[in-house]
Amino acid sequence: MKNKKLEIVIENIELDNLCRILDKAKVTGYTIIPEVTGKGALGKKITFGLSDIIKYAMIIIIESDEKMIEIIEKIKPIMRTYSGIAFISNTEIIDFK
Amino acid sequence: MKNKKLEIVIENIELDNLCRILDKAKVTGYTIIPEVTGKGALGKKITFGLSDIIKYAMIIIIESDEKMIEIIEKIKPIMRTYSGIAFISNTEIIDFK
Amino acid sequence: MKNKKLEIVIENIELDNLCRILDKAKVTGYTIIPEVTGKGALGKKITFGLSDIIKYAMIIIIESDEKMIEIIEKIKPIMRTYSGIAFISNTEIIDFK
Amino acid sequence: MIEILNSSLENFRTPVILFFVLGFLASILKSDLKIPDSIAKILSIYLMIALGFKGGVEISKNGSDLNLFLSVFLSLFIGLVVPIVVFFIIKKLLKNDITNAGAIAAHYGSVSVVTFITAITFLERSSVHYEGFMVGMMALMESPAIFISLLLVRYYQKTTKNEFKIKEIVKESLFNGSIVLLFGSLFIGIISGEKGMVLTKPFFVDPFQGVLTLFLLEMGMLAGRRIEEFSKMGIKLSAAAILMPLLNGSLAAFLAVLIGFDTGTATLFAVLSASSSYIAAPAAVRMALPEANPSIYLTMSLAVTFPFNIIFGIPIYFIISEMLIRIMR
Amino acid sequence: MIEILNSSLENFRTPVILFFVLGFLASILKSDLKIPDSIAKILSIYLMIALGFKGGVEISKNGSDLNLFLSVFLSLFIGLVVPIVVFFIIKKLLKNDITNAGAIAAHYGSVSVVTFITAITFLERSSVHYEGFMVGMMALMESPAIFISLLLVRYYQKTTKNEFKIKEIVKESLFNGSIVLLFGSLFIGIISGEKGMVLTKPFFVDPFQGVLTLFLLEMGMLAGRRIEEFSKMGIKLSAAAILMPLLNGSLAAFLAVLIGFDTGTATLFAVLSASSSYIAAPAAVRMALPEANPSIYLTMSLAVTFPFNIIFGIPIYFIISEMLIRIMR
Amino acid sequence: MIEILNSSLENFRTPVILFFVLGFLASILKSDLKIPDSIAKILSIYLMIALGFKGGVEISKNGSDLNLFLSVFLSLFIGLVVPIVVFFIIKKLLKNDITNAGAIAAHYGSVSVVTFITAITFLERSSVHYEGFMVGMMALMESPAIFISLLLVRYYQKTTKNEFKIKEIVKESLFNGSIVLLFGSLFIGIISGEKGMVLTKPFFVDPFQGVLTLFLLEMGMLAGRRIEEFSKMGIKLSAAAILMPLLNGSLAAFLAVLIGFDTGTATLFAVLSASSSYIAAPAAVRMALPEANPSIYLTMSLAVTFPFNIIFGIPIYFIISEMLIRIMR
Ligand SMILES: Nc1ncnc2c1ncn2[C@@H]1O[C@H](COP(=O)(O)O)[C@@H](O)[C@H]1O
Ligand SMILES: Nc1ncnc2c1ncn2[C@@H]1O[C@H](COP(=O)(O)O)[C@@H](O)[C@H]1O
Ligand SMILES: Nc1ncnc2c1ncn2[C@@H]1O[C@H](COP(=O)(O)O)[C@@H](O)[C@H]1O
Ligand code: NA
Ligand code: NA
Ligand code: NA
Repeated sequence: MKNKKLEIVIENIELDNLCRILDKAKVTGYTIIPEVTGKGALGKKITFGLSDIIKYAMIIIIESDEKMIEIIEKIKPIMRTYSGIAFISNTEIIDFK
Repeated sequence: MKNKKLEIVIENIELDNLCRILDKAKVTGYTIIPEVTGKGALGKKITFGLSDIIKYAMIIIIESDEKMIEIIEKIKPIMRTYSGIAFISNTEIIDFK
Repeated sequence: MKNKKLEIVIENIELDNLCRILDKAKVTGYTIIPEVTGKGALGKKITFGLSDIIKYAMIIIIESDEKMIEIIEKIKPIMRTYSGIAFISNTEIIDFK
Repeated sequence: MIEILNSSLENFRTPVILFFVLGFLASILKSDLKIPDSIAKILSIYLMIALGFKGGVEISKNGSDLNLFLSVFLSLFIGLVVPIVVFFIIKKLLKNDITNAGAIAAHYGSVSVVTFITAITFLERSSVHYEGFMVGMMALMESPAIFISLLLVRYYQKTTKNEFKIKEIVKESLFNGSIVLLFGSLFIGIISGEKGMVLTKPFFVDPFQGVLTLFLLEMGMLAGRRIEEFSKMGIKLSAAAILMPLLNGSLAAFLAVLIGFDTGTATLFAVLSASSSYIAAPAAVRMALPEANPSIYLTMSLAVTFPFNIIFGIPIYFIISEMLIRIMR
Repeated sequence: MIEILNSSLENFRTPVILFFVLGFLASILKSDLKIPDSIAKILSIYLMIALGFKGGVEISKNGSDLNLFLSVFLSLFIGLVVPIVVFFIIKKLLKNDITNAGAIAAHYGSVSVVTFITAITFLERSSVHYEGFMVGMMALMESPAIFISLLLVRYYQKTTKNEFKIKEIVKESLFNGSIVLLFGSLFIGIISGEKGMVLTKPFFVDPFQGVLTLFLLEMGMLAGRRIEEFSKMGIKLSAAAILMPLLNGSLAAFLAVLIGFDTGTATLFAVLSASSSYIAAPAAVRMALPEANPSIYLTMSLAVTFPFNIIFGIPIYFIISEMLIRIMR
Repeated sequence: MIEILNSSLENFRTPVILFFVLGFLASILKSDLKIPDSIAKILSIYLMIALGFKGGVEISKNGSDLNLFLSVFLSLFIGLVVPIVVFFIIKKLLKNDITNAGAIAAHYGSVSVVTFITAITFLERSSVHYEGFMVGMMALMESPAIFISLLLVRYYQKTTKNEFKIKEIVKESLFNGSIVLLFGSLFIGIISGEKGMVLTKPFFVDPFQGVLTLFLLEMGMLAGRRIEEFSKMGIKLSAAAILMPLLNGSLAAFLAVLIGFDTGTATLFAVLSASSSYIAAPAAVRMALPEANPSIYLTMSLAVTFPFNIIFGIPIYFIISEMLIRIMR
């Protein structure tokens, strides 16, 4: 288990912003689950079909331990301001070569 | 890794029920991936667009170890009766303060 | 944590193929998140609504350690040829009996 | 007589039936053709609104009369008898277990909106008159059979483990989407009448046939996708999925003619009685009877009874009604 | 006068209003009825294209005149005054904090496309004339109030932490979907004129009323789903969500009549001024003022003001405009 | 001659083209305007059904004749020659590698349904006659070029690693959604004839132009979104994406006129030959030639050739056909 997996649930309106930060940090990749819903401190998310508000996405990032520390530092401002959660666990990328 | 991540795949028709149980158990939050499909003991899931039957959702819950034991106990009846699977792993919520 | 969780991000056009391989390998089950997007070595995925191309799916497989080694071996050719990533972590299936 | 047969044979050449067959074939040939779920859902919402609204406007023009009350009575009677008949056929004759018998009874006791709509267009194409309030009867017949079936299971199973679900099932059955849409549009049609119709006709009336055509393409694909499940069902249940509709349809046609309804209305009662639900009933049954096997009830209803009714059943019920009227009057 | 009241009362019997109510009830009764998100989105895209295109063709026929320039001026004036008025009502009178006041001001200063469309169909049903270029005015009024509101918050908060967002907000406001669609279709309507209209009329004009009906069913459900959030809002803000539109609408009607517009056009100015945004504004506000409470501004706009305007507001603004014209001319 | 030019220039003022441009601009301006995937899919399904059905009804009225057989022959000939020509242009002249040459050949050899539809509406607007069976020719030309291209790659690459895919590719190509829909609707149109048309005209015929308009808005956005990929493509391939259609189109027009077809039919052959696939071909190519670069073939086909054909190509092929007929007859 030599990689880290960071999973972020974030408001849709800030998704582009988050991706831009990840791109700038030159992460090797990320996967986006575009529509998730749920409940948290802000209460149950009553979706509102017509706009991107109250909608969430989930982003999954696999990186090395060191890179992950850098990423977490860089997404701090956005994660502090908007609604969401992030959690990290151990994983390992499979090498198919 | 001081938190637990519980992932549940459950029939859509019982999703509301499950959420109600989680709400009553006062979990701090959960994230729902509203449309997943797959295969299991009941065979491949041939989706049927017009109703919620044979549709599944995935719920992700991050909680402390103790709380998780309580949650698992409470969702037992529903998980036993309907089709689905649940699995748990170690994770850690990131504190952006 | 006596099970393994394998998560695969794969091109939609090869999803059926992958499932066929998993079925042949007689896995106990898998869960598919049908629409994910993201970024990787091939760059950002600009979705193209009209065809299944440049679309990705995520598959989650929970299995025992031994079975997982077999699975990884069998999906090698497909994972090597097409775009995608796979990563593995520890988990445990909850027994609700 | 010959013209009746002719107009029945015409049925095979209408785009509605042909697109259903196309969808079925596409599915069997494993074509990647796929109508998105969200589209299938909105098409069915559209069909229900259009149907209910038109029925309501019709009622607003004609008012209610004795026939309306007779048909409410007949509808409830059919909704009570059909699930009981089906339950015992499946349980006693075919020796299936109680939960599966109950599940199947719920499906065949309830109704299929699209089968009804296809019957309506069949009648209109042949210029056969029917009562405008029949849409209301369909809405009325959706839920009762589901309750009856669950009660039958409860009674024979003598267990109480699913007791707590009753409240949810009742709510689900009374306020489920199609009931709300059908009754709602019906009332709106009654209230807004001809004036409301003028405004919305180019959307809810004119393209109706075309939308139905598109929807049946999807229904054909759904039916075709279930074909693989056939083996799990067996030959007996497959036969039952054709014979029970014929039985239920004939019974209803007989009662309707007995009471005095015309050919068109009797045909519609037969169609409602013969048709089997594949939206409301599966959801309720999966909730209330999780032990029943979805592969069986969904495949019977969707892959056998629905195609049979759409293609052969409707003309047959029409011919039966016509013959009964000639004999009994 | 009586015929005005009559045609206003007629409003309650139109399918458009009745389906809104049906959606609202379905939502409150917790029916599982649900219109897929993708459908809600395409319906709103359709409505904007159809509206803009028709407006453009109208302009291509009539050309532009003094009235057009006067109304551009009036639109911008309303877009400037309304958010300021609302901001101080919420902040001073109702003692809410600055960010919430700014958030609400942005919503009530901007406009609701569907309220406008419903007003148009109200006028057309009553054969009341209005200026064809009003669609352009609506597009013009969408964004300015959002900027003004953010500036007000900035000024009173005296903090600079969200400074970096300004660029994004401007881009979001200028090139947001509804602006692009409304202005785009307007220009296309002007360029392609009657000839273009002939080609697309069976799609963009004839079914328009029906599509609006279906869309309002969805809007009813959206409004109904927010009802639970009422408690978080309080009685004062609920009252404000009805009284502010009446104030803003009357003000705009007065100014429009003063400048010399006819009843229909004055009604539309009133409706634009009274209506509150629930698509463009929430997205911009959530981005720029994350501390403001979405439960408050979305519920006020969607669950109170929108239904009020659709059902009661439009006839009221029409009566007010008519009366103002009788008094002031 | 002048009226031909005029009617060609008219093309730029039609809603269909203008909405395409609007979509393109919206995408470049990074507007958040987005048509949901499920809608894009159903619009394209609708267009194919409507097109095929109408073609079928047309054939049912006229029957088949020598022209039909000649055109089947011509279609297959074009489907064979075009991919070979394109393959060698890309490989020899532009020095690209074999897989990319094969991938591009598959795209340009196959056809674009929407380009064809736009050409049809161009001809109908100008009241130019064309053969009703041309829809069938389009369906016929979708797949062969894809096979030819894969065979070319196989032959030149002299490796066998993708051998096992052939079966899948054949299945994918023969039963892919658009083939099933086009041929299926064509047959249904032939079978149900005028009678079937009467029922579904308000849905499949009247709103057709409007639906096409909405679809081209989406196509514009799709094309615009690929603009960033331009740099990966290079100036040579961009030029090829315009010159190859001109070459292929002229060739087909010449052959069609030679055989004796009229201007409209020759124009449609030219359009089919010039147009490049962006649905069927990309999927098959991605499966069979994963080493080929999707950024190149998708961008050429969708962001260069498609807009070029829609806006300039169709009038050009029409003028070329008209001139060839004047010269050669
Ligand atoms: N404990 C948790 N477990 C899983 N997901 C969570 C948890 N807390 C928050 N979330 C997700 O994050 C979103 C925003 O949370 P909040 O900002 O706390 O309202 C929620 O809607 C959930 O989707
Ligand atoms: N071993 C597994 N790994 C991942 N997902 C599973 C597994 N087993 C079951 N599932 C998921 O749970 C659903 C229901 O499973 P079942 O009730 O066994 O048919 C399946 O359709 C899968 O989505
Ligand atoms: N480091 C990573 N973390 C998460 N997802 C990844 C990562 N790398 C690749 N992916 C996913 O795999 C897809 C294909 O990757 P690639 O073939 O490298 O372009 C991407 O679009 C992502 O969805
Ligand atoms: Na029935
Ligand atoms: Na306003
Ligand atoms: Na071509």
